[in-house]
Amino acid sequence: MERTAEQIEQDLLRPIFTTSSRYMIAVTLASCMVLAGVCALGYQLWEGIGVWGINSPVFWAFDITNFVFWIGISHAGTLISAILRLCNAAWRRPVTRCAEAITVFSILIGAAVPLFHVGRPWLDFWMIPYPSERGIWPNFRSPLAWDFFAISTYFTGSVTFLYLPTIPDFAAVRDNAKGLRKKIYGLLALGWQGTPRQWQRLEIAMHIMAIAIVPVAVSVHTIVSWDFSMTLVPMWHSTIFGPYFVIGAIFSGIAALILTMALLRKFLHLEEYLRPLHFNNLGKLLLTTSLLWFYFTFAERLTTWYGNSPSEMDVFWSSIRQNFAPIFWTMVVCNFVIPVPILSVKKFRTITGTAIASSTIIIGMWLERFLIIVPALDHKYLRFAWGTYRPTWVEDTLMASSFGMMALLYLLFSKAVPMISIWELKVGLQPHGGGVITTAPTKRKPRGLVLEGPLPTDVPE
Amino acid sequence: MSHKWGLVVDLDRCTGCEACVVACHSENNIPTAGEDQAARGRTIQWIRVERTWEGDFPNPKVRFQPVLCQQCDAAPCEPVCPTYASYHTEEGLNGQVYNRCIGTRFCANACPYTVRSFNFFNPKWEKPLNLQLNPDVSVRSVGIMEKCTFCVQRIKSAEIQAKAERRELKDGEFTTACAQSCASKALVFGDLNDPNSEVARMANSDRATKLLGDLGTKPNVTYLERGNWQDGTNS
Amino acid sequence: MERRNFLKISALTGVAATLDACHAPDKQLIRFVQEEYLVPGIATIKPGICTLCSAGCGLEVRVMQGDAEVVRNGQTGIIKMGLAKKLEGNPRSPVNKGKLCARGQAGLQVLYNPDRITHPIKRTGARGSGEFQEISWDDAIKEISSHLSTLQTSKSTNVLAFLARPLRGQRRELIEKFLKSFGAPHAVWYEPFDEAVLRQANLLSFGHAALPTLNLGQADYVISFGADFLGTWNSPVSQSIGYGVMRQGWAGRRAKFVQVESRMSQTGANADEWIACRPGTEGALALGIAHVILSEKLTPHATASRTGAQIAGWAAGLPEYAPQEVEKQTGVSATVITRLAHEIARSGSATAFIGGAPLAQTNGLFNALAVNALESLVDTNHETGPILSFTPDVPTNVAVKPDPSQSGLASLAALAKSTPQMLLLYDANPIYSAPAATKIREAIAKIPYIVSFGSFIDETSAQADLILPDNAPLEQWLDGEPESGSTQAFVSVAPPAVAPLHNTRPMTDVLLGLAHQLGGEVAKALLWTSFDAMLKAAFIPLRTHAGSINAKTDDEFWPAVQKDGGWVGASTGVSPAAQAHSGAAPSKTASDVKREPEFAGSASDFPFYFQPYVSPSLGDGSTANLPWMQELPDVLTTAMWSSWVEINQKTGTRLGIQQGDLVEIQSAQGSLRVPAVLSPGIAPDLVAMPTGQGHEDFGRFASERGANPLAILAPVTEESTGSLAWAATRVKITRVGGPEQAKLVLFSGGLSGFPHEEESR
Amino acid sequence: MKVVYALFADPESAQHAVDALHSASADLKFSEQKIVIVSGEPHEGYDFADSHLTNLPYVWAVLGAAAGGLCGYLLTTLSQKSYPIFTGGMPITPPWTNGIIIYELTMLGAIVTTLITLLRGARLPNFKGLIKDPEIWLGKILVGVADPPDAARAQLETCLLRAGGAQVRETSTTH
Repeated sequence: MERTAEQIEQDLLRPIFTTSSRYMIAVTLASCMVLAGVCALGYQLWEGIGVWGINSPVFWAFDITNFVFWIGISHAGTLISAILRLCNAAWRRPVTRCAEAITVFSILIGAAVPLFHVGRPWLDFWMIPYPSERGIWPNFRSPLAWDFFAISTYFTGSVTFLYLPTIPDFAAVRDNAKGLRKKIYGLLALGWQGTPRQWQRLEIAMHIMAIAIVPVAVSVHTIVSWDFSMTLVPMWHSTIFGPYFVIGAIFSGIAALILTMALLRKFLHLEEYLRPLHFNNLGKLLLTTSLLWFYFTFAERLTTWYGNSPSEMDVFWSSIRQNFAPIFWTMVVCNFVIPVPILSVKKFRTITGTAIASSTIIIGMWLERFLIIVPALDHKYLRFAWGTYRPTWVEDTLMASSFGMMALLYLLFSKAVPMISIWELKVGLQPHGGGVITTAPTKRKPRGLVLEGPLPTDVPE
Repeated sequence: MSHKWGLVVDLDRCTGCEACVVACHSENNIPTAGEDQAARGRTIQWIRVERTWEGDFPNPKVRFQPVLCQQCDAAPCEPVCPTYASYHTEEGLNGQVYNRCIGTRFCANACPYTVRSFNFFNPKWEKPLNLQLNPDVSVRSVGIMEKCTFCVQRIKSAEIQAKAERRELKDGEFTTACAQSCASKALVFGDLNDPNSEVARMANSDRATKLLGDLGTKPNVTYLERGNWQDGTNS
Repeated sequence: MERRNFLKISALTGVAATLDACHAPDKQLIRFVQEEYLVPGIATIKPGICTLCSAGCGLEVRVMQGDAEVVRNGQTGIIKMGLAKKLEGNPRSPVNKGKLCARGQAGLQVLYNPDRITHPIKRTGARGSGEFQEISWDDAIKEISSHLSTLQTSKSTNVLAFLARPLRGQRRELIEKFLKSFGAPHAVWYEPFDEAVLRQANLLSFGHAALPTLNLGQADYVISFGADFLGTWNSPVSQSIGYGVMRQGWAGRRAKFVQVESRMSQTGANADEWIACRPGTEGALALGIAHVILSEKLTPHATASRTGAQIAGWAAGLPEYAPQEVEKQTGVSATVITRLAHEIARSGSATAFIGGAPLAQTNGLFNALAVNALESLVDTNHETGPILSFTPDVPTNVAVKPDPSQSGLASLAALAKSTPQMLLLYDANPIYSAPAATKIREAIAKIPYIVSFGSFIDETSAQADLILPDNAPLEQWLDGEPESGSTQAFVSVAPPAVAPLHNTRPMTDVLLGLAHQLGGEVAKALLWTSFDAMLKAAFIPLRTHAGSINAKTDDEFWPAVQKDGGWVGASTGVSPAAQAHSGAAPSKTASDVKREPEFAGSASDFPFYFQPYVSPSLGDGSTANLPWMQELPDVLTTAMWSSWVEINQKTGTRLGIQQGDLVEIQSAQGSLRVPAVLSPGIAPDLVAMPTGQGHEDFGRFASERGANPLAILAPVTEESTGSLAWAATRVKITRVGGPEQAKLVLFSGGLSGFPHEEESR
Repeated sequence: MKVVYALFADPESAQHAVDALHSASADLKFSEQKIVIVSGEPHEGYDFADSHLTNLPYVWAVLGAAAGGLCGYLLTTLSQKSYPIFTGGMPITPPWTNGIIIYELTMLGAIVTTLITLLRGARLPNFKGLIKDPEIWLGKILVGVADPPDAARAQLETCLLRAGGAQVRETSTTH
């Protein structure tokens, strides 16, 4: 089937110029969730974090779970799109922007959590190294200080990575809009006009960014994992945590990406752009990471079990057989038992199939973060000091509203920015699909959009 | 000669009377959590007496062990603090600077002994209970981590006194609140750098062990294992 | 918190937290407080006397200046005053030698308790309704004195009754003088766990109606029959000091400590060997051991003639107490009995003593006499002197001892029978602490006019028509003569450590004031204007006796005594227990006392022995209103803020009772509901419960919390003394709910299984 | 300034137009600098598009990274040396932990310089004298000459049309 440049233009700019009632409803729902979260947060700030279920010895629970979870999700975009760009996978074109958007927003949410989880949030700025009469200075030996630097770098990188390829599309909107909107987009477009020189520099910049962002992304989640493995806490003090967390992050990231794409496809009518092909390819990636995740989990558990050091075994059993067992096995089902069959059979690797697998994985990965944190904390070395943990409504609300926040940010973004990079898509139309340079161009017309991959044998949904 | 403060806990002398616990509460302005908070595991105790059961009726054995901040030389709690709120002093203490603490609770997680307590709420003293507060010790507000300081205010005043009188501190000139109250002398506090101090001598006892010593935290608190009664050793 | 403290605190924040940073101050990153800015508060140390239990430890009160919000003649305002900040033991006290127990240190919270009665109040509502209104001291005094004078005119005796916690020393003297001169009967001295049985036994065995002083530091072998001597019994601090020495005080010498009891106490938890013995048969076990020693002639001079004379068949070598026989009674195997006998005999200096539950049986006296006999059989090391002795008497009459024949419950019953016109109530709370079966509540309700000197509204003073709040102990002149714990004669005195916080007056001064208003006999008997004058008069004669203070004149002597917080006799004197070994004839002999224990309730309907035990933190309930004590984890169960019943694990599993479940304990007298704590340290046929909780009305920290085991006790007594046999009730237990109905707060709550089971790979 | 231009449907014709303009520039007396090309997408593989290939941004990125790393090193080491505070028995300047900070700042340096080089290289932001024609977003390619001498106007138009452009337009780009 064919799509001309005009249609692309219309299809992808439509959401920006028209607003459906469904959209308004979605925004209201999301805002309500966010509002609930804001209230809970206010209550917590007023009373102190005693309103949470945390206690001694479980000083971290939902808060840090959410932190790790969202930072993990953030690996959806930047990493995936960067890797796909670098290995020039042509099918990436419709996918990259929604991925990168996920990244930016989930970093925002993830980074906000630790800012509010501390006992005295109004002093958070003490983490910043700046000379002050107060003589406050961060301790660079602290993993939290590493987090601070890693996440700020990652955030800067991801925002740049999202913004650069959007500039030409802003320009497109600018030239198609009138009035105030024209002004705003004019500013956002920075006066882009599309001279060959600009295009060149843009593509070079994107190439460098793609190279730079991958190691940053890896380092970020490694450092997040080091918040735990730097301590002597049983089952935390482990060298496997770095790669384990990174894989987990990519795993949950891809899941989040697939789910978002499925929703965008439905609500923004992008059926023509987000094809079963994309879900199929991402599904394969998801399958790979799911297997990798299982491998790491197994390796971690096996080494603990075989080593049989008493303090570690206490944590081991509490999560596998005792009070945390239900959560643990739910996690295994969500992350492995359900997704793997769905994803490994081509027949099931449909849009619906991958979406289902993704949603269970998102749940499973949240549970995984929880299981890494809490059982270890309440089974530290001295049995006398063991504890228990039960969340309060405040924590539940905050957790829920973090998802609401994600939804809201994403909805607003999809209103402001074409969710698929228009110009990159057009490059895809060029005979050589962009990238490969053909000398002696031949004349062809009319030009039609043929999306890459096996020609649509579209599965009815 | 700089001091290195240390504490020896003789488990053979400890009777589990918990006088040390109350002494600590009284000396260091430790708030009472109240029933509900206590039920949620929010009681603050800088020193606690751990009880372990072994065996079963009719031959149960109980072991009491006072556990407080071990004032480790290689303290896992110190480096993880992003704001230097917990750091190591020249006299071998784990300093905890309340007014630098932003309450990440990382130190409490990193501490293998679980001896750090967090102020989940602002502490309350129903009037006139507030009059019992020791003015030499700061009252910790909400969101702050706290722990045993080896009664640093007592150390300080003793040192200042000694300096004023232009003399060295004498062993046993002062002691921590817990040690002072301990009737069976299970707790002995002093300067480990002074080879003649009682604490230094006890720390070299052949019964001496460190709590979780194999973690390599280099605690400045030493435990002396329980002795055994050999029939007729003394007849 | 007062601003001044606050400023000082913020100034010292650094100190409390940090000490100096590294190297040069200008290189200090953290906002440290510089050395020169460090101003530790100026403290003055004042003597005091601990009143939280009857051991009478000496205090050192750390007093620092602070701003207190107080009411002075109707005006609320902030004034600078000396405030007690910390309680330590008084190093000059031969009892506690500078040490102080957990409960003692919580004395501060008596002084600063938010529930204290701050001014005289008069009942307005119905009795017990708790409706009172403020009344001025003058009116209050007027009202009482008018009541008293009307009573004086009525010729009938026992119109006036005085009910108080057992006291020693001048306060007791004052009260008794007042009553005597008024023509009223003796005061009723009541506490639930009185030691009348042991005093009686010691009188018979050793000629001393007193609790023993234990010189444990010298012991090589200690066998304690139910005495929680490290926690709650007799003089815990002095005994703990000795315990430390006996454990590690001597190079290459460490005593063996055997505890005989059926529920493991904090003391028992420290024993080298813990022996569960059927309740009430401790005496038999002691005699079993004695039998072996005697029959095998294990000790050279096996003639404890005097104490032995108390036990039928002693001279004959206790034929009825062959180990096998004793095993049948006590459940302790014969081999163990024989082994113990041999160990004891072999050890250099051994001691045996009894306390707690074994005395609170119907055969308590027999148990006591039996253990005393064993004691004097084994405690015969003449180099070090005996382990068990008695504190020498103070040479003058400054000290006033209780008359052992008076047992709390007996005189309480007497009070209940006689219906006096007026009751004076001082620091005793029988409505809470006496078994409901004594009907004391009803008896007190019948008394037309009740005046309480209590500092708090408790169950009994809630019945009062007029409450004249006493000063807190730290706010008034006190004296005391510890009954035990010192090997030297010792009498303590302490002036007020701090000025009164509230509009209160010491009971002593009020009583003296009343005496003057009444005039006549009473005024003659009590001619002092204030209690400190009375104390001075009582102490001065000590000057001429050899002791800790040698002063030329009385004017030097009296301040010196106050400064030291007491007077310590120079010579330890000949230890009375030593006399016990010299075969002097006993003052009186125990005409055959009951040997077998009897229990209230049939074994079929009530399968479990019920053993209340004194809570180490809350005592008999009189310290339940101190937050520190409520939040102090019970060292064995780690329970806080709650009461519970201890059940053997196996019993628990048999009855389907889990840790924390709500169980109902039923005796013939009544029932109560508490959470269960499963423990390996208790006999399967016994359930035990701490006292102290279950107050209906005792301030915000204690009211409506937990249950009171004393409430369901049967009013059975030890015959010869008539004191309450509080361990002689049988109960049945049933699970009535899960942990969610029960409210059990554990400090170490993380443990799922208890004790924790190992997982197998 | 004003631009005389035509829109071309595909890169090939655009290429022809550009070539034509280059060859014509001499006789028509306008400098080759004045030739304007604007498109709604990059067209790799055509001379008019690839005339700006360069490796400079890579070099700058590396330099930026180095600078960032240096900052990281100074930030950690200097502050630790001048305010020595001991924690956990670690050295005052632990290479292990400082390495992490240094690494992150290195990457930050690279990212920031890349951003800057792009903006400088692509002459952004710049809101003056934009040459715009909405049709370029429909795939057309704009080829023209800025401020051509009026004399050359006619030849210029024919030249553009011959190259395959639609009708010639003229913008005065002052918004």
